[in-house]
Amino acid sequence: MAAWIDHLAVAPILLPLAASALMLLFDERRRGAKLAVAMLTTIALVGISIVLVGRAGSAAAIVYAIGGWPAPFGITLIVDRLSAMMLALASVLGLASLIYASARWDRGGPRFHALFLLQLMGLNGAFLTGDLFNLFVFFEVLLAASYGLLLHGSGRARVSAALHYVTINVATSLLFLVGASLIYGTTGTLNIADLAIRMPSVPESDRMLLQSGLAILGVAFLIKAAMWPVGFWLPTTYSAASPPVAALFAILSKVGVYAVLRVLLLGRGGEAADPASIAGQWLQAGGMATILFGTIGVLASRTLSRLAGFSLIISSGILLATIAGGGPLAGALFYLVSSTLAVGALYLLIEPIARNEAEPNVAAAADPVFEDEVVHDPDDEGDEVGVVIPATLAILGGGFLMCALLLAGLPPLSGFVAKFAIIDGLLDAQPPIGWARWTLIALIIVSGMATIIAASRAGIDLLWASERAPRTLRLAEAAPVGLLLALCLGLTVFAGPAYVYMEAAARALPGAAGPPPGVAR
Amino acid sequence: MEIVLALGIGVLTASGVWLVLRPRTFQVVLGLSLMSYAVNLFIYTMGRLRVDAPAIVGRDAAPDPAAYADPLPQALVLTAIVISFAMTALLLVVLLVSRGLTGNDHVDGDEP
Amino acid sequence: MKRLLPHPLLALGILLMWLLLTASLSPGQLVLGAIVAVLGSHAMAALQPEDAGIRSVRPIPRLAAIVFADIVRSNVAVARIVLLRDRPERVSGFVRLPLDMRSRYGLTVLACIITATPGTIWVEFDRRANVLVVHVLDLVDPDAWIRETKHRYERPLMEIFG
Amino acid sequence: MTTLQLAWAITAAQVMLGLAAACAAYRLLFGPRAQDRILGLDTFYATAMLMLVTFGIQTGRTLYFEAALTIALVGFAGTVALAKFLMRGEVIE
Amino acid sequence: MTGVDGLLLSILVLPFAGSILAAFLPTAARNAAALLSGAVALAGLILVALLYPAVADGTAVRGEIAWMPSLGLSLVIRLDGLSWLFSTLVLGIGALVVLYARYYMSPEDPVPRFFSFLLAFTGSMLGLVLSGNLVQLAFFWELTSLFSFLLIGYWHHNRAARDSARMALLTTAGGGLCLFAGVLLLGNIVGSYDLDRVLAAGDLIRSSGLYGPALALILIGAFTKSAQFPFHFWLPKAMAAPTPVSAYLHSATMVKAGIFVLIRLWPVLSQTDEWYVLVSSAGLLTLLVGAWAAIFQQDLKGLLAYSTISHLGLITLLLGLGSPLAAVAAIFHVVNHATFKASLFMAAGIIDHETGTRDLRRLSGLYRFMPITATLAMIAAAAMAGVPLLNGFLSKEMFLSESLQRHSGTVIDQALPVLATLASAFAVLYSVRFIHQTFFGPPPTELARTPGEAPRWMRVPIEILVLACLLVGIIPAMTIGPVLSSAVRSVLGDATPSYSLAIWHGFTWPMLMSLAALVLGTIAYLRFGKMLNRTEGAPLLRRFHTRRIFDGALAFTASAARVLERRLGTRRLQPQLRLLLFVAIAAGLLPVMRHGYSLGGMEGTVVDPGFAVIWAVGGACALGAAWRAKYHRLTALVLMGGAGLVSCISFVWLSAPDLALTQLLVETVTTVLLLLGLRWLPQRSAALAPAKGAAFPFRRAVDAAIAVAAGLGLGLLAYAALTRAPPADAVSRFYMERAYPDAGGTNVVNVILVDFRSFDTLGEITVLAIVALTVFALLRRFRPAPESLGLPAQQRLQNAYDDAQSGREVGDTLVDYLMIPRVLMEWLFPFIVALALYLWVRGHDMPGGGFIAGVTMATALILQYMAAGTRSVEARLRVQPVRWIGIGLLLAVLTGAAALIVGRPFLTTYFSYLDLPLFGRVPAASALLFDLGVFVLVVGATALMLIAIAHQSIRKPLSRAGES
Amino acid sequence: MTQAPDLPAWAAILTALFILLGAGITLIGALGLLRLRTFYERVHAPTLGTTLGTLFIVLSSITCFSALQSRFVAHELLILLFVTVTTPVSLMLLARSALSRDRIEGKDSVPPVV
Ligand code: NA
Ligand code: NA
Repeated sequence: MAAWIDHLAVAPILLPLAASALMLLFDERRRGAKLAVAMLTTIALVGISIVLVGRAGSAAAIVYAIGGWPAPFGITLIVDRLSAMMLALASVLGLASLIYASARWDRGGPRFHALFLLQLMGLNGAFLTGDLFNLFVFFEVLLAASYGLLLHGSGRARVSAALHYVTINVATSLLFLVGASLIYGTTGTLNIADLAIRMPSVPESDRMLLQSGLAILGVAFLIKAAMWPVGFWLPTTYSAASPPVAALFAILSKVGVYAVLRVLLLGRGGEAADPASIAGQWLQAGGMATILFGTIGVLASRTLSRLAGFSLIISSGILLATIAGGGPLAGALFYLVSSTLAVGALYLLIEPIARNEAEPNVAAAADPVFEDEVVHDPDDEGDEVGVVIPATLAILGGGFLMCALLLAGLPPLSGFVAKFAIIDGLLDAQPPIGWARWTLIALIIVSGMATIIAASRAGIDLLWASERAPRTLRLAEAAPVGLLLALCLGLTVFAGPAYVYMEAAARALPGAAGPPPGVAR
Repeated sequence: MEIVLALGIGVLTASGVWLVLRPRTFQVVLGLSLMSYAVNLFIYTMGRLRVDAPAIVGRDAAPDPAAYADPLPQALVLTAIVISFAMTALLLVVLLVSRGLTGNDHVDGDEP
Repeated sequence: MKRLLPHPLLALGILLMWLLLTASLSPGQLVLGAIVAVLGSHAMAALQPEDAGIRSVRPIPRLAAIVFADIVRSNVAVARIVLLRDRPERVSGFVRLPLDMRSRYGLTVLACIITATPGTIWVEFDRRANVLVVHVLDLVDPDAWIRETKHRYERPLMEIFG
Repeated sequence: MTTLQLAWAITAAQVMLGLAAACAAYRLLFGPRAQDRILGLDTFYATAMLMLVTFGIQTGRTLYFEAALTIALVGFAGTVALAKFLMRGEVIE
Repeated sequence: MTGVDGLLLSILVLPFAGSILAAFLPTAARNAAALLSGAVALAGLILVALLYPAVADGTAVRGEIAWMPSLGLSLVIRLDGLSWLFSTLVLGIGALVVLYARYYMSPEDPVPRFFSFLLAFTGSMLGLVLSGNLVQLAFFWELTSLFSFLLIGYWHHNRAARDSARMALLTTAGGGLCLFAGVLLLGNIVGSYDLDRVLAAGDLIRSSGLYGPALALILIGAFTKSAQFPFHFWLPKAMAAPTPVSAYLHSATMVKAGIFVLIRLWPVLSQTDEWYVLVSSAGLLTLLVGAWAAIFQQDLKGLLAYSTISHLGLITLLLGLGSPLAAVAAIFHVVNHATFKASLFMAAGIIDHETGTRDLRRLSGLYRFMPITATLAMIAAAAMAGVPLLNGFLSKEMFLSESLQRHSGTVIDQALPVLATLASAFAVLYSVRFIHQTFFGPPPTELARTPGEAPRWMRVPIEILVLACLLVGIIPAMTIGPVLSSAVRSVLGDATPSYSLAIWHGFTWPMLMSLAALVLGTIAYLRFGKMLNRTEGAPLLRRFHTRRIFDGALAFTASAARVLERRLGTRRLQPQLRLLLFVAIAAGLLPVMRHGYSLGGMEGTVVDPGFAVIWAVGGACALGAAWRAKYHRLTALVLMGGAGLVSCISFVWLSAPDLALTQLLVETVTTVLLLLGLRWLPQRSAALAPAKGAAFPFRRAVDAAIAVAAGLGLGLLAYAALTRAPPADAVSRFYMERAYPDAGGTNVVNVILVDFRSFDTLGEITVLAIVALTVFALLRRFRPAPESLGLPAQQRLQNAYDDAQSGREVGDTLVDYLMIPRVLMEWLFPFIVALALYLWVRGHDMPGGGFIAGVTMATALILQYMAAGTRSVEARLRVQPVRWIGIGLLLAVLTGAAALIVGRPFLTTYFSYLDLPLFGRVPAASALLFDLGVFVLVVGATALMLIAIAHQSIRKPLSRAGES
Repeated sequence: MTQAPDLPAWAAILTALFILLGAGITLIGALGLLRLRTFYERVHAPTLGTTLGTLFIVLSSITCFSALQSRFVAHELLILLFVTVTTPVSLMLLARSALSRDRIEGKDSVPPVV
């Protein structure tokens, strides 16, 4: 049916799944081999996603019909510019986190590598799928894996955070189901591209149900995107997670935004007149409230990890408000990539900078649950493995500074370019520019200022005023931060081509022009 | 039948929501389970009600779709049941561990 | 043979179940059923159950007939108690039934019989004293009841299981 | 003619089973003690199983048989667990 | 890229390259770092010099590299007279500062880092002045803030350095954000960010409605950077930086960036009332406030800092006046101030270096110890005071002359001559004080060491700068003349006025004002000099403790933010869930309100009384569970089981046997699971409940309202859907038509699960696997609550009884209890296994399938565990659930992937009828294999979860394990 | 929904008879749950349904499907078999648990330990 490159569309899901399944056949004594498998898989994912980005940038989208069943009946995977870009983002972030974890965190509990790969699988699936219910399934996959990874290492903070996180997400999943089934009940399809076609022809009498479904579905997405007032879970959850996990989580909140882009904007395409725009106004207001709340939170943060969490909230808010307000989608995408990389790098830096005292050992039971596990804790290990690198403080300081600049939107890294692209786009509207846009621009700038205030306080306290010497930094901990920051630098230097790519990606989104790819009718 | 089912969904939902808003972890688990019952039925209703029309097709002639219960919502419910079972299990274990670590069964880990 | 098919009777039972389930006697289902039966008997073997040690099968039909009759009778009796105005003099209560039988399988069948029969239920058993406590819904004469039970059920069971 | 009468008989049977389920539900709801509720639930299960068989008869389909058989074979697991919990405070020791 | 492009680019690239290189030098490589930096600065200077001919006539040269062309953003390096002048200052003074710093910095400091920052700062400054694009200008602007932050905080072990670095950063970077916004507005007005196009669009800009906001934002940026009142406070604090940094940042570079932007945009922004009022009043205030405050400083560098503020105010004032001549004077004064102020800072650094103090009250009579430095400082200070024959005099004369012109007819015009003279007198006063207190008078006492001349090469930079002051002051036309002219032409273009740089214009009013200032200043020093030593802070300004205000503002921000965060957010779960549900209900309701709630016209099915009765029970169970869940968990659990069974029966009623079967099995397993969990949840009792607050009834009412609303909402939505005809062309038609012919199954639901939408199933079993692994991992480190550590009460009592009774052993009660059930449950095991296999095999055609089979199988296992206990079962059965999960997952994936081998999409099923001997015609579907994977995985995952919890009962807690 | 399969008269009559008998017995048993006074009395009630009640309904089903498919269909017997085995298990365990609880609470209506 298709060229080999088309089959590559399913690889980002298949590869980590198969690798993790394979790992389950071997017990925890094979940790080294598992790390190798995980590393190779993740590197392969980076490679594949780069190939897919290249393919998506140069040709029409791949519409991969799983099981050979044609859309809209079967489930399709769609590799267009946007999904390929998200794949690349996820895999790069994954690679960085995994390298970091290999320094010591992967020994914080059993089955880390399998969970890690399954997390990537869930993310990739959510980005690729062209089917609404399949999106739900992959949401669940990535959530389930995120529960596992959040709890990795156990301890009171993580468990308490996980209790909230799981509860909220289980409730959210129910909303997703209600919304998706209402949409099926009124349109008779689950294929997202098909929905775009069918929505306009839904009879007036069924509009109420359809819109209600879309709205409830939207709430589910917005909870995942941590919009105010349904996003309070994010900072607490992410700051409880172990650093490599939190870094990977940086992209999790973006999945909600991604879903808004893919699905919720369909409503705009379908209902050209007022309703979507009223929903859009709510979304925009919510987005701006989110920025404001994130800004307040950033200023209120006492720890770096909460600061990072609220930075994610700010970025969600900026993305939502921009998207909803008809702002520049390409700028939003550029910002999405940049802020995700930045927060990811920041989460990786937090632990070496603000090293907490070793957590109390929570291993309370002496016997293994099953024979196939090895009972040992990361704290028991001989600590000094891996290459220790000099000039720790300078590296940490430099890294932190760059993260702060990225988040505040200051030069020279991509955060500046991203905010420029967004504000420029917001100003680009037909005059007169409405008050909402002015407010948004002001909020973007104010949030940047708040980030400088908070980050400078935290950075100075931890890096300049700290009496104690920082923990020895291992190459495996520094390298991934370097990788992520280098990407941000690259994004600045090659902002032109990157932006052109994202503009093309944005043009292909629903509501932009014509039906999206993925339906053969 | 429709009104009965709708009422049933409503009562299950209301009970579930009430429990989900309670402060004790076990209440929340039960609440989410009740809510998921309601949602499963709700998904099912999106295929509309069919009495005596299971989705088993004959082998010989092409089936008349109107004669069968819509199979798709049923398949979705099956997936949803499995996932909600998994999540119930997870939430239960998390609450057990939380109970052990925090010393109480309040959802926030401490009495307000 | 024992290695290949650890519990032949059980395997036969499973094969029978398979054939009933598939409602088919086609060769294909026979083969499939046989495979399942072998798998099932191996699953049982893994649990290492005590050997049933059946000594004689002759009393079985008679016992079955007695049990069936008792069940039907008890059904009627209990139905009367439920439906009709309850006699005030009816007493229900616990009966201690000292047993002679030691076979676990015999006891198991006895438990099933007593409990499946409406009006009596196996409540407690002391392995060391070999005493059984039964709750009887309509207890007229405990001693007579004990005698009857031992005679009607325990003896044939001891013949079967030893 | 007989079909109609059979239909009425089946419906009557279902109504009776429904009432039986309601009786079980009474114990399930009002106890008064945990063992009563568990007994109610167990009876509820058994009644539901019988109701499934009547559905099979009513529709002439064998579809409902598996569900009934499954209740017959594994439906008691819940009751066993509940009873054991009452007795021992622990389901698996 | 042309040759000029290359030259321009290398001017910009060199310092950054040097910075990176310096960063990698070893800590001790002081000379290497200094040499590198000096070389970079000199090379840059040469490059700039080479380009002078190209810009001498006031035109600009541009080099352009595409950056984000689709947003009209290019990297434009644009060199004209003004930027040439600034580049020369940046690089020239930069080179001198490098030389000075080589001797100033202590070998103990990590000097390469210092030079690295310095070079990066130089590069940023160059990028700023060479920007041919407004966004690029903002870009480098923020970079200067950033590197100045690093330079000021260089001695970060010192608290003052840290705090002032942060203050400088927040002020200037915040201003930078405003500037950024301002230039974006400007670009929006013009339609381009390109400087040439912006500069050509003056009329358009001034007439735009956005002019006001743009101007305000840009001015905030410029004023913060150039320390204009009231944003001046950060500059004196920044004196905590190493002196070379002060000499560089506060003479030629950092603070001049704001001035640069004002000059750069002068042609398009000035000539309006807003500009005049805002800029000139800010400049005037700053001029006076800075000079006044400088008089009262006791710290050498503090005096210089306030003097800098004052001079920056002077320049700003000149620019604000809006006349071309004033602009010329401003540009001229930029150069002059840079030279004399840099040299004065360096001199102050030498004094500090040699005496160990910068306190004017402790310094005295240093002339005799360091005559050369003293002489140099005196000349530079004279330039600062505006003494004739020095460069400062010339530009100040121009200023005074401008102050006499009419500009707007406002009060500023009237007062300006007097105020200008007054400010000049202040300048004379603090300059005299600076020189006299330091170099004259008796020899200093109580100094740590005996001061002496600084090293030869440390003085060279000062000598060069002082020489420049003299040369410009004496022969301006031959030295600064052409350069100034090209700079002025590049800004004013055709509006360039005629001006003369002669040192003597006769006895004019400005001359007289200058003289008056000199006399007044000197007299004032003689009269009040002693008194000044006794003051702390400047009168009138004393109450403005800028640091305290700034810190207070920050602290207030933080604490206000914390209060707001608590008010607008929460960390507790219940409010979060309340909000979540509220938002969801509102979202679902809004469309209904807009479109109106309506029922469809489809005829409903007749209500079956049995169904209604069943649901009455189900509803009662649900409500009962909600009612009892707090203190009667077991009851609630049983009631929930009832509700579950009702929904299960409903599925049967409504023709969904697969659902019923699945729901039933899951129900059973869930009950066991929750019971397993209940073991670890100690009993709750109403008697022990904590006291409830006053808000308790209100919260309950709110919760009840939300619950009712949610129930009503979902019920009404369901009812609305049920009364409507289904969509005509729903995709499910395809499934029913194709299930048998194309996928070989008659149970359409199962065919969807294992074929049409098998991808969902793959995801679903992955979820199950993940959750099982997570549960397992979590329970590995499970620590039960203290109350649950021991045996449950029932077991304790039963054990005690067994123990007390002769002839019984502990555990007999359990053995007796389970003896009979155990036999039955064991013998049921193979039958349940057979049933499971049957359900799996037939799933494709009839209700059943891998999941149902798997749960059935798992239930069989659990029954064994309940009957025989964990240890006993595991002694006989090798249970390896994790491996089962892996095998199942792999099986499902590989079945799906097999299609790839033949080039078909993932999960394409293979299906055909095979004619086998004995079997006859049988369907062979790869879906069956996929379903086997599901089966195996579900068994593994379900067992893993249940057994992992069950295992907790037999695990020894660490405390007990340690004791034994 | 009042519907039924199209059966020959003899089968229809038998089916109807069996099903009514089975359901009736089951209902009586369930009524016992309401009417009997103590738990130990009530625990006897469900066995009506699980013995004769099930038997008759299974017979009804066998008759019906045998007539429908014109051959002897007996898989329903499995239901009867398994119900006969599993019901005692749950009832025995439940009764013993109740006994244990009552003893712990010191109820004098239950026999003391052996
Ligand atoms: Na009985
Ligand atoms: Na004893």
